[in-house]
Order: sequence, then structure tokens, then C-alpha cells
Amino acid sequence: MAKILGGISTSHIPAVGHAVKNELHDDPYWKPFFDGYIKIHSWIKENKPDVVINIYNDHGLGFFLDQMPTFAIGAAHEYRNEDEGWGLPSLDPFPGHPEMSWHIIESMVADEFDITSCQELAVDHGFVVPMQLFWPGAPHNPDMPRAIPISANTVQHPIPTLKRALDFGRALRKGIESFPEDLKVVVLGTGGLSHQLEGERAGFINKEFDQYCLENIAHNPDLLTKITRQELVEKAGAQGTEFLMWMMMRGALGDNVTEITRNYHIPISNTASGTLLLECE
Amino acid sequence: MAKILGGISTSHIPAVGHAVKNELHDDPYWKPFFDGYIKIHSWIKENKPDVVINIYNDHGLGFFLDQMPTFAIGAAHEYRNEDEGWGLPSLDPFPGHPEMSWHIIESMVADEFDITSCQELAVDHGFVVPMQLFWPGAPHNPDMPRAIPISANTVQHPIPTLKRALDFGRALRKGIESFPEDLKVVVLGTGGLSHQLEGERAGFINKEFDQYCLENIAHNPDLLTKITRQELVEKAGAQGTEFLMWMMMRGALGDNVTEITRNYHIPISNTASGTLLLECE
Amino acid sequence: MDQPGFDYHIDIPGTTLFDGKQAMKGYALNKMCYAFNKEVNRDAFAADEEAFMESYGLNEAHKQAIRDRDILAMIAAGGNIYYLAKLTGIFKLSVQDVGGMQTGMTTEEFKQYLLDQA
Amino acid sequence: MDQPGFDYHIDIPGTTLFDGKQAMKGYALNKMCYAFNKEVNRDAFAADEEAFMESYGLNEAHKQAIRDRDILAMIAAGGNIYYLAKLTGIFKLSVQDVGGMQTGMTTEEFKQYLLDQA
Ligand SMILES: [Fe+3]
Ligand SMILES: [Fe+3]
Repeated sequence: MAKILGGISTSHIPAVGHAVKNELHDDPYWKPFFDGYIKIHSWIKENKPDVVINIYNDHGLGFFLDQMPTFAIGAAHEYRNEDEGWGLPSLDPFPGHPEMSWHIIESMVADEFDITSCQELAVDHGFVVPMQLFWPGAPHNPDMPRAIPISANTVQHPIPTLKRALDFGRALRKGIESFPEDLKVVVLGTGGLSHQLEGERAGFINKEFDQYCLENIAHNPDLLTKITRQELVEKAGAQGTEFLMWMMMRGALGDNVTEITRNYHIPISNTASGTLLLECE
Repeated sequence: MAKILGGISTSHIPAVGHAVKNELHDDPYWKPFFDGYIKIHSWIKENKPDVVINIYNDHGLGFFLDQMPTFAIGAAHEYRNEDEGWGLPSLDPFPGHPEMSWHIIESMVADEFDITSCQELAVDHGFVVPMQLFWPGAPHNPDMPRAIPISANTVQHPIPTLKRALDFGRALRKGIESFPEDLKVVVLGTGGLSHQLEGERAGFINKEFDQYCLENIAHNPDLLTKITRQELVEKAGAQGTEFLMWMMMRGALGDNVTEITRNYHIPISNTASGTLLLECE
Repeated sequence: MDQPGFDYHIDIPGTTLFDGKQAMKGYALNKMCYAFNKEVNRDAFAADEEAFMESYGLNEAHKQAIRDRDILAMIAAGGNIYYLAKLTGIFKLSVQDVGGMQTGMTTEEFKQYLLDQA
Repeated sequence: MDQPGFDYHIDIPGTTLFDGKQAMKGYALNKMCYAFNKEVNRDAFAADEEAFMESYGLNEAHKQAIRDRDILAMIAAGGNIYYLAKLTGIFKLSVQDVGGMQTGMTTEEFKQYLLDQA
């Protein structure tokens, strides 16, 4: 049966793609950020997952408002990284694992999650930047696992509640663990932490709230479901709602986890960046 | 507050559009079918609903497999009826009620239904044929209510369970009834009853099973949630899964309903056609 | 829950459930058929079937089933009847023609079969 | 449940929640910006802004906000920042430029404001 090794959450700021391309790892602005990924690289090298479930939020590439799903799961043979409007060169496609995708979708729809299945899906920086961070040279890193993208809506309110996000992860765990092949799986939760791009409050960052989330997500995630979505916007900023992805990831890791590494740094671009590696017990 | 008057379920066979256009109401093949709608016409004339929630299943016009939602709710100013591939002339657009759409979507996402919101949606015969049946000349019938389409996936397995469909309707009821304007609402459930288009079993019809569903949906809908989706395919035929729409409609009507009229006729095209008008108590 | 293991679906003779397994096989075929919602694509297919199929990346099983007008083979190759209906529309086949072709009946026999179930 | 009535959202100063009300106002604007994912549309916009806006059915509030390069006005007119970012990319504005424009700071001041929150 498939086994979940652990989960890794990270911010997915577009500027990171640029920094990676230009090898700015030792630049004074970037060093405190990239240093957060050293232990993650060793963990990945040691554990070599076969499949990566990448929980991210699309930013207006894969989905538009004409049909905006709350939860979408990729079920394609590969996922193309396309131009998001800035003319940046796109990475090569990421190979998928449609058999496992369908297994998960079957399990989750049976468990009353109203999934949008995506047999074709263009993936943006929310999906790609974490792949580049964890598997340098992605998708051409020799250890690159096959990928399954899962996207949650943070573009159009109403967005899912924090409770629904955590429950989504728990149902996802059941779907992954019942897959009959012996595969090692890692789950990513990408986005956040506090930031806001629009309005007179642009540039808003909330260190205290981010620390509260980081303190509780590993061992007390249910506490965080008390946060309403409006509070989340207020305290994490309009785009800090991406913390929902961290909750989805957390749900997939089971009750007990060990924190392997954590990093928090202000600012990268407009964002308070955070990373967390949780290993399943 | 908005009030749900009742629900009307009906088959939505494409051939009906053709029969309506050619005024075949008194043709011997069609008369037993069209006679099923006489009482429904009087009920609509008496009650004059302001809004029609049309729960149907798209057949490959509004959605494709690239992004296939389990439950989609329209949130557009109008809905276009487009060519489904047969070159038939399309009806004029149906005016929507986006304010009520968003109210319902807010309510249902808060209640943990993972809605796909659709701010642009082409509607096919599943939506249009029932409108033509109930409001002759639609959308230009003077009594034509504003419309909100809701589509459930019956194209790509896994489809939602009968229990989830009924629960969807119950959550929908809560969303409609909390809308603060005094509007009269009718809920449609379109599709079914037993039929199968593909395979060596094409032409399959199951009178006994249809009657069982018709007997129980008004006063004992929870009993029908015991039917698994595989059983539904086996007993109702591959396209008889459209009965899910009837379950969704039923959920929206509350505990107690009065049956005003019922019709069942074999065959129209490949389908056992059925109609039911249930009034809320 | 009605799907205990990896094989979610019961065997229903004469019925191919369009699940993930079928969808993986038929994506290109279904995508082409979905395009037939638009008249311009129907016309392009009619003008040059082979070129149009090639442009949608159909595999040989898809193509041969279409060349043979063999509905059962299209379904076996991953076709979904809702999308295939747009193709059979181009071939001027009614739902009853398609029913007859799949069940080995003439269209008249198939119509009678339906009537007999009343 | 955190939305008791018809007004679902609390007031957060300086923040416009992109909910159904905003979405209804901004659909044409956002649809145009979504099209900027493709280079051909970015080029067409750059070649003739007015004609391109007209072809997407933008209303006068949308158009004037774009003519003025006024981000806050675009948001007030129903624009969503994720789609607008594709437009501001065409204008060669960085995320920090956009932040400064909305908060009345220079880009350098805005960058310092971010650093000061460390
Ligand atoms: Fe993001
Ligand atoms: Fe149908």
C-alpha cells in the first residue's frame, strides 16, 4: 500500500523562480530564505518519494471565473507549466500519476468531497516554484517524483473554511493510503504566509499571527479551524488565505508528526515566507 | 425571505425539443407524454414563481473532461443555449439571478459543499427542454422566471452518491430560504428515468425500478440513498444515473410534500420518461 | 461506501462504465468529439477525417473505430457516449440507429424493442 | 458558520474582498486580463488599448481606471488582483510598484515598509 512519508509546506512567491534561475542563493537578500531549504533537501535525498501531491492555489492560469472549482484534483498524464502573462520561459511538463489520481478521486467523492477532476491542467508558479525549491532543476532532477496537483480556490470568495481544508486533507490521506501499490508519497502545501497585494492595505504582514499558525499546525491543527475565513483575511492579509493549503497538507499527515525543520523570514517580495517539514510518525 | 413553492422533476430528452418545435402534442406517439404536463401548467399559472432553480446534468456542452465539476452552480447574468453539435437553432439566453446565486453559493460553501461557481455557462437540452415544457415559448413566455442552473456530474465516474445528492438539496434549501427578498422559488430536477444509450445493453429500460423510485421519492427519499451508484447504473441504466437530479430537487423541498401530479410513459426516444410535481407543505 | 478496493465498479454485462480507466484511454477521442459542438470543427472533420483525427492526436484504436463507424469499438477505446453522440450526429445517425448498431438490430427492430418494454 | 446574513463579510479597512458582489461588477475586466496569459492578446492590447477593451465589453469605469493606470479604481470596479497582475505586467510594474501606487508610497518607500516588518 502507498505510504505518506511527510509533508512540506512553503511559500511559492513568483520572485523565487527568478532567484533560482539567476542562482541568487548566496545573495544577502535571498540567503536567509534559501537556507531554510537545506534540511529539506537532505530529507528528500534520504527518503526519495515516488509521488508528490502538490497542494497549491492557482492564480488565474489553470482556472478562470467562468468555472471556479473549490477543490480540483489533476488526473492527467502530465501537467504543463504555461506563461502566466509575464512572458517568463515555462518549465518542461511534469509527469503525472493518473492511476493514483483516479484512486484518490474515487475515494474522496465517495467520502462526500465534491471534487472537480482535471484531465488537462496548466500549472502556475504556485505549483512550480516549490518543485524547483525541493528538486533543483525540476522537472529534470533525477529524483523528481511523479506529481499530482491539487488546487483550492483562494481567488473568488467564498473560499473553503479552514475546517473543510483540514478535513479535505484527512480524506485525502485515506485515499492515498488505500492505493494498492507500495509507493512513498510526500504532500506539499504551498502558499502563504501573511501577505496582501491589493488595496490601501497592500504590504500588510502579520508576524504574530504567522507564528501562531506555525506554532499550532503540527500538533494542534484543530485549534486553527476556529479561525473564520473573514478573520483569516483580516489577520493573514487578502492573499494570506493561501494558508488553507497548509491546512489541507496537515490533514493528510495523520495525528502525529515530528517537526524536522522550520523557517520564517520577512520579507520575500511582499510576503512573509515560511517553510515547514513535518514527518509522519 | 424567499420561499420554495415546490419542485418539478421531468425527463429532458432532446427529441422533446424537436416535438415542441413541430407542435406534435396531439400526435399519437407524443400525446401520452405531453398530457403529463397539463396539471403542471395550471400549477405554474396559479403560483407564478419568480425564480426557477434548474438542476440538470450537462451532456458535454458546458463542461468538458479537462475540468469536470461534481456540483456546479451558475452565477451569471444570463445563460446561453448553444449548439450541442447537431446544428439545431439555439433558444435565446435565459436571464439569471446572480445575487441569489451568490447567496446560495456562500451558504453552501459554508456548509461544506465544494461548489464550482460558474460566471459563464452554456446550457444544453438538459436545462432547456424542461423550460420549454413548463413555460411554452421559453424564454419568451411572459411568466418566465429568472433562472439559476445547477449541474451535477453524471458524465465521468465517480458521480456523487444518492445520499450526497439528497444532502445537497437540503443545503440548497437552507441557502434559498435565507435569501432576504420575498421571492417565490420553484426547483426543477431534470433527467432520467431509466435509459441507456451505449453498449450491448443499449435500450435498457426498467419499469419496476422506476416505479420504486417514483413511489418513494416524495415521502421516503432517505430510503433511496441506500441505492449505491453501481446499483443505480445496473438498475436504471448508464444514463438513468440522472435520477440524482431528482434526489437533489427532493432535498430542497423539506420534509413534507404533497404530490400534485405524476406521469410515467415508455418510451420517448430511448427513455422511460417521468414527471412529478411536488408541492411544499 | 460502495467501492471497497482499487476496482471500484461491479461488472454490468453490456455496459462500460466511463470511469478513470476509460477516461485515460479516451481523452484525445473525447476531446475531438467535444470540439464538434462547433460547426467549424464539424465541417473540418467532414472535409478531411484523417487530418482532423491526427490534429487531435487520436491513437490507432480511436481512428480505426471511427473509420469503421464502429460504436462499440469507440467505447472500448475510451469514448464517452455523450461526446460520441456529437460524432454520430455528423454521420446522421439517430439515437435509435446507434442503439441498433450496438445491439445487432435494425433501427426498426430497436424501436420495437423499446416499445415492447412499455 | 461565519456569515450570518446576506452581507457575508466583515469590513477590513484597505481591503476589498473579491466576493460575488465584486465579481458581478468586474467580470468583463477580469476576463480581458485572464486573456493576457497569451502573448498574442498582450500584443493586441499594446497595439490598441481602446479597441481591445471594447472587444471584451469593458464598461466606462473599467476603461477609465485602465487609462489612468489607477489600480485602486480597477479594484473598485470589480477587478481581481490575480488577473490585474497580468495587466500590470504589461505596464512593466513590479509587485512593489503596484504596492506603492496603492498606498501612496514610492516603490523604495514601499520596499522599506516591507523590510521594516521583519
Ligand atoms: Fe500565491
Ligand atoms: Fe440526459
